[in-house]
Amino acid sequence: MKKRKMKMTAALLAAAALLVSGCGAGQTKTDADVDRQVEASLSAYGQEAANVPEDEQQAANGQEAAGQSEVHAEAGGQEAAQEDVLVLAYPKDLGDMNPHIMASPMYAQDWVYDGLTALVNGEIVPELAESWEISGDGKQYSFHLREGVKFSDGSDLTADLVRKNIQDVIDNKDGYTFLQCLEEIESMDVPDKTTLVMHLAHPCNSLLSDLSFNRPLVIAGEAAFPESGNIYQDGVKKPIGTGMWTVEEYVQDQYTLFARNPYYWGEKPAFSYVRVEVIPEIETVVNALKAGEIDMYIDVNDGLSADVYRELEGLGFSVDMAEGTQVTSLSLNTAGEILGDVSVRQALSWATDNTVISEMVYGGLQKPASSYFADSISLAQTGAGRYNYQPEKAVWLLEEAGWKLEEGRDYRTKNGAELEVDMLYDTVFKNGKTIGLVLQEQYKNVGVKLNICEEDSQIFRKKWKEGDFGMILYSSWGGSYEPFATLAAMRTNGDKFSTVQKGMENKEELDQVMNHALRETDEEKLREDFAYIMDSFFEQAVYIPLTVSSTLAVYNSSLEGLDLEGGKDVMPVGSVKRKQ
Amino acid sequence: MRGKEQDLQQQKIKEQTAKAQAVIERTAKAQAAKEQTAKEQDSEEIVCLDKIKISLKEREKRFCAVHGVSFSLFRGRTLGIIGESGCGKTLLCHALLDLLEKDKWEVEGRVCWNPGFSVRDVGMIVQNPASAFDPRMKLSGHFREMAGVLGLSRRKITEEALSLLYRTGIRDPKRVLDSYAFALSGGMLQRVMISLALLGKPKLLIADEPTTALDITTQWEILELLGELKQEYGISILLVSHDLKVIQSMAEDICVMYAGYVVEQGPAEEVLTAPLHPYTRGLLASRPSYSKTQIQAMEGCPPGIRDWILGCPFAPRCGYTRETCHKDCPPLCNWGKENTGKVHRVRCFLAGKGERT
Amino acid sequence: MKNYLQRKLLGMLPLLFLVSAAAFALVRLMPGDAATAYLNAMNAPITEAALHKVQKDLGLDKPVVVQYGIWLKQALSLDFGLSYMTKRPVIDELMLGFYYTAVLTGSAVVWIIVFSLPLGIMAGRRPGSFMDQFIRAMTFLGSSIPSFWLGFLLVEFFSLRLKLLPVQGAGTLKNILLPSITLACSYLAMYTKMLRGGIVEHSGGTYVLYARARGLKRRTILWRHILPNALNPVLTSLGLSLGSMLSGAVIVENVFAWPGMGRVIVRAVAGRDYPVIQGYILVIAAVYIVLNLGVDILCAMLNQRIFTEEET
Amino acid sequence: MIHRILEDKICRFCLVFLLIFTCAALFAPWIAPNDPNEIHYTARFAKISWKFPLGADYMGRCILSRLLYGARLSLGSAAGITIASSVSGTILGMISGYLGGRFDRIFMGVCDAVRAFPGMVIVLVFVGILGTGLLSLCLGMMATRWVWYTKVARNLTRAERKKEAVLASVMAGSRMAGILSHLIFPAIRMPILAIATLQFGTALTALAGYSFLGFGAAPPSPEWGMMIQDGRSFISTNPSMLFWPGLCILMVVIAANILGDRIQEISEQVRK
Repeated sequence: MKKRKMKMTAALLAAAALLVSGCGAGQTKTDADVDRQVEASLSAYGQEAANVPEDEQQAANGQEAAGQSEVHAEAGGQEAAQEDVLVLAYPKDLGDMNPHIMASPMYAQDWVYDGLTALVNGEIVPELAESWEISGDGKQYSFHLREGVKFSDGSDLTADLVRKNIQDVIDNKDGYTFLQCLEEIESMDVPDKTTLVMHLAHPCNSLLSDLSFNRPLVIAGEAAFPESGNIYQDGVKKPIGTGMWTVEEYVQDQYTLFARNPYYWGEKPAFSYVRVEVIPEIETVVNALKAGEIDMYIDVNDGLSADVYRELEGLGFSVDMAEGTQVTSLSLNTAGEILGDVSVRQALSWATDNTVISEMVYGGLQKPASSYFADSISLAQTGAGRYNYQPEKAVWLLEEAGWKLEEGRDYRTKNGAELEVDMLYDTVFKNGKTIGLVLQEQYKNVGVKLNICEEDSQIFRKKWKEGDFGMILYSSWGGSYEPFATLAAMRTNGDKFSTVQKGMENKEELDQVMNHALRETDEEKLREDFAYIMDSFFEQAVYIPLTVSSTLAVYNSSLEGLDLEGGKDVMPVGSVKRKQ
Repeated sequence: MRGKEQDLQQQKIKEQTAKAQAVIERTAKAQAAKEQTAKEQDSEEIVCLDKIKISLKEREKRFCAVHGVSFSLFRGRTLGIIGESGCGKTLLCHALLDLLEKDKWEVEGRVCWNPGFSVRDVGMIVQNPASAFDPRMKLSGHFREMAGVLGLSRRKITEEALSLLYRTGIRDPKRVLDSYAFALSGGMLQRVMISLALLGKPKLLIADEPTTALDITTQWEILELLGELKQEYGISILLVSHDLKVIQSMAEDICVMYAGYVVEQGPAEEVLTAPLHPYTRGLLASRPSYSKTQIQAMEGCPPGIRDWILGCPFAPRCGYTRETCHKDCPPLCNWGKENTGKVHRVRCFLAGKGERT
Repeated sequence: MKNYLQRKLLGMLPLLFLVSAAAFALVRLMPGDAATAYLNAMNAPITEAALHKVQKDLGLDKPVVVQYGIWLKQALSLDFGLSYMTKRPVIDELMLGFYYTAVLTGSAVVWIIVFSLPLGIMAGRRPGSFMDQFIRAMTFLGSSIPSFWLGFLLVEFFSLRLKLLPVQGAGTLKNILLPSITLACSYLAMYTKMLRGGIVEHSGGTYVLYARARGLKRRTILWRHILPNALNPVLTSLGLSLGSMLSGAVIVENVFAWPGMGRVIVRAVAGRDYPVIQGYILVIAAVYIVLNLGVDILCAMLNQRIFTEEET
Repeated sequence: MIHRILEDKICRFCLVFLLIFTCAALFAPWIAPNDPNEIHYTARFAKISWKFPLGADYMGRCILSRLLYGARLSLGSAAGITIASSVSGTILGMISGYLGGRFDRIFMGVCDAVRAFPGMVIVLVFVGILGTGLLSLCLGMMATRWVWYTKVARNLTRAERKKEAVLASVMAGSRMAGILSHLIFPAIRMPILAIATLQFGTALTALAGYSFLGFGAAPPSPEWGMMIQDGRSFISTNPSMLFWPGLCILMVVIAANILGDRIQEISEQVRK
């Protein structure tokens, strides 16, 4: 007996030794690797912030100097100031941070780059442009840039640079058919260092809002431009912007460390570092929150379910919620072979009860939506009626359309073909599945079969572009994209939005009206246009509005100062600080 | 080419005949030696087995494989155990060294070592040497690992090994030590095993079928070797074999086993010249020899371990049975002329009456 | 020895060739042509001109065989082209993940050794004993638990309840523990069983008996004779397992947000990122083949017989 | 040989166990208390009750009913994969082993190549080609699994090939098919059966794993792996959603493993 014990212990000891040695090796390697990553990332995004000419430091006011010294201090090791790092999570990797392409996560582009204007509470406010005049005929805009704005590498913001950036986007405008201003801008000239004048072909209602997007019309520093001067094509050299944060350290697929931009023109953030962990699965994010590995999660992708939100709230996490301007809705493929029939579309509209979705999926956190555009978009608030939940009408319409329910079958058929519709949604839209389940139930009641198709973002966009779907579930752009950019995108040969409307009988006329609306300066006429647009959307049941999205945030109760209202930033962590 | 081969063939044959010749002479010598040793009555006893009874455990059941065998081994003498395979010879050896797994075998009776002797003084040689060595360990390793057991330094061991190997007729001990078991011939390995056994300076050498797996010529060489070693180191040998010739050439005492019973036991010359038990006779009769014109083989085969034996185990194959033979098992009773000190035992009701009927 | 190695190495080449061809073909079977995929990934509008340009750039206008040739030639210099999705060289993408996956697999193997060795021995020493039965039951349990399920339970218990180990991420020793254990668990049973079988089998061998006859202690016999022999098959199949682990770690990586190859490949497949998929298949296959070659050689070194047989 | 399996206590136990699950799957429509996909808005996370014997999930769907119907998908497809790959693999292996020579060598090379492929990716590639869904999963898994049978069958066949009986009938000029089916197959079926049983277990787990990764059956079909994935968010609030499907998989796989293991032992005993 004793003997065996001895043997066992011996064996286990040996084993333990093995393990330690093994993992030890792994461990050291890991570190080495991380270092390598860091170097790589730093060489990629070389941080000039640390070595700025002396005089400029003098010039910078006390606060800035403080930030400066911090950068110096922290450059060595961030571990020293763990307190000073705010840890967030985001499902996707940072990517190449190209300011003129919509590939990198929006929050990051918003943090690092600024546009000329910004949108706060539905109002266009100055950002890099302090003020602007619009000529009477609305064809000439002259912007006056903010004084003394510096990029994170210390270089100055000049009107030339602004023009260079905008020109780069204009040169590649094929990708941005939803930016009407790119069409209209004929020329730009720079009378002086801080003034930029744009000459337009026609008046452009969307110009100011287009400029407020956090991509692609944002201003990158000189250091960002490759030799060719074409960021869009040849990629960004260094992500240098005027934004609140700068990319300090980036390890692909693991995390990004943002450092406070010492030259930021606005109010400095309280934290000097923000660390964004890449965590693809929402469940893991929640666990990480519970385990205190991340301080805060701001849910911009509608990934957090109401149940979990409530659970975390119950566990003593601080939570915050702001009703957004995005509307989650179904776009029915008017060119599809089944949904091409308007009565089927109307039937589906009648059969959809979005209050249930608001309750079941979002636990009341998101209100049912009334139209494709959020209520805050006053222009879109026309008399257009709405479909409320009346399944019997749906049944009647379907019967009329010849979709009969045979004995012993769950779903309607029309000369042999089953009445089934594919619902397509992006895989990051985690609640899409639940919504799908609810809709499946509701449509089953009227004899329509719904297939839930989750697709990766790439494929999702592809299918959307090619019109290869029954209905699409997504949240409208909201913010300053509404209404004009969306209209622009809905036009034929516009962005993927247009494919949905291909089958509308009055599509040509609709296009004309939209184009008109984009240029019409007269308030009254504009409203008429919108009335027409919204009515035809309604009559032909192109969109089924579901809920008005709301941004959720869950964070450690030791933090305070998060302000989701206003929706200027995608992830407004600037004001967040630790409680004293 | 062909011619060469034939030459080789003939040469081989010559060699063999020469060997055989030598062997015959040697056996004669051995005979003489035997008489010589037989003279000295008071050779000391090493170990004595007392009514060893080995039975196979199967849950509650017990199957007796060896029935109360007892014999003694004397210094410098060779005891030959002969019997068909499966008659319990090997078991006996293992019991002697107590190698039997306790949870499989049940051993009754005593193995009593006389003062000054112990299991440590026993070397063992097993049959088919090829499988007796660890395939992934060099032979030198096998020697070296004895260091722990014998309490000698590795260098010492190696030196010993080399000399022993040389002694046992291996001309290039270094190479052998440095090679793996599967690289050597059976004869070689047997020699290696012998020297490995001798390493511990044993007083008793248990040779369990030492020659079975070898071809005929090497067999004789090995036996020769054993004989010499015996002379040289004065060790006694427990030679186990199913081959009468082998026993005959070596043993001074013979113990004939059948189906786990000792059926006849006694000095070699008596047992071989005047066998008492019909089985022994059978064996002798079935042995080939120059004089014989034809060999009579025995019919039938020995009972298996699980077969229930009533009466004399040999009865079914015996030529001269009476009904008693089938009823109860005859005891192992002394026999033989009192003038020689050697007792001659036999397990038969009609011991020696064989010729009469 | 030398010619043995040569034969092994030569035997490897056609294998790799086959694999590469298959990898190329497989991915070509994917629906939708690469050019559009590329443009989609670029998030650029799909126009005829653009398509033609891309096809020229990616050499998609050439006949398939030529494409394969070019691809293979580049692949030999570890150049699998650019990832459609991230625009980074595929090899970088892969190596990034590969390193972490390798660490994970490596530590899993360590666990396997750590557990299966003592367990196997304990079970094999006394076959049929209570210990044996018990270990057997345990290993069966371990090998049958779905890895993700186990992962959840471990996280819930160690990370959230006890707050001992991190939930996600990589880098520190603590991070490795849970994933590697989860990964190892399903392989434990197999190896414990194998080892047990080997020990039982070899304990009955003549040379063990003979060793005991020579008066060697049971323990010495176990460690010096039985174990080395019993470990031989274990080693061989460890090579096989390593390969399957490398690719099988995907689920575990998903559960623990481990930045390994699994994440890369799942993303790539979901986004039809052909170059990455091809590269991945080729890299894994190559690693697998090389690993097994290594194991073969190792075994051969431990077991001289192979060579002698080769020579004769 | 089969009777030896049936005689064995352990085997019998496992078989009965698996049989129960199979029946549950077959008779799901009659056993299940509710429609597996019907949403009860009021019954979200319902506790165990007569209406919901194992409670209800986050959409108020009866977990038991989903498990029962899920058994059809999970067990069915796992069995399908196993049977298909074992049959094809065995036949190929036997032929290759029987013919031997160059063909055998080349074919084995191919097998090694297939084996060298990362099984995971093959499945994912199939998913990429055919779109997500159980079918593409199954095909993808078959595409790599047959190799294991081939190897074993081939080696065993080569061993059998040398036996007198086979040689004799070859001499007698009987057809390959005949020899394979009448002489060789009976001799090698036990090990194959053992592997198949073990593979059934792994197939089940693997399937669950893939649907867990989101490549499996489309919602709302109650595939076990997907049920686990659904339950993932609620592990701490409503563990039962995660627990029950996991338990089902675990039990079936254990039964399969033990059975396969036992069969292996028996076949070894028989060979001795």
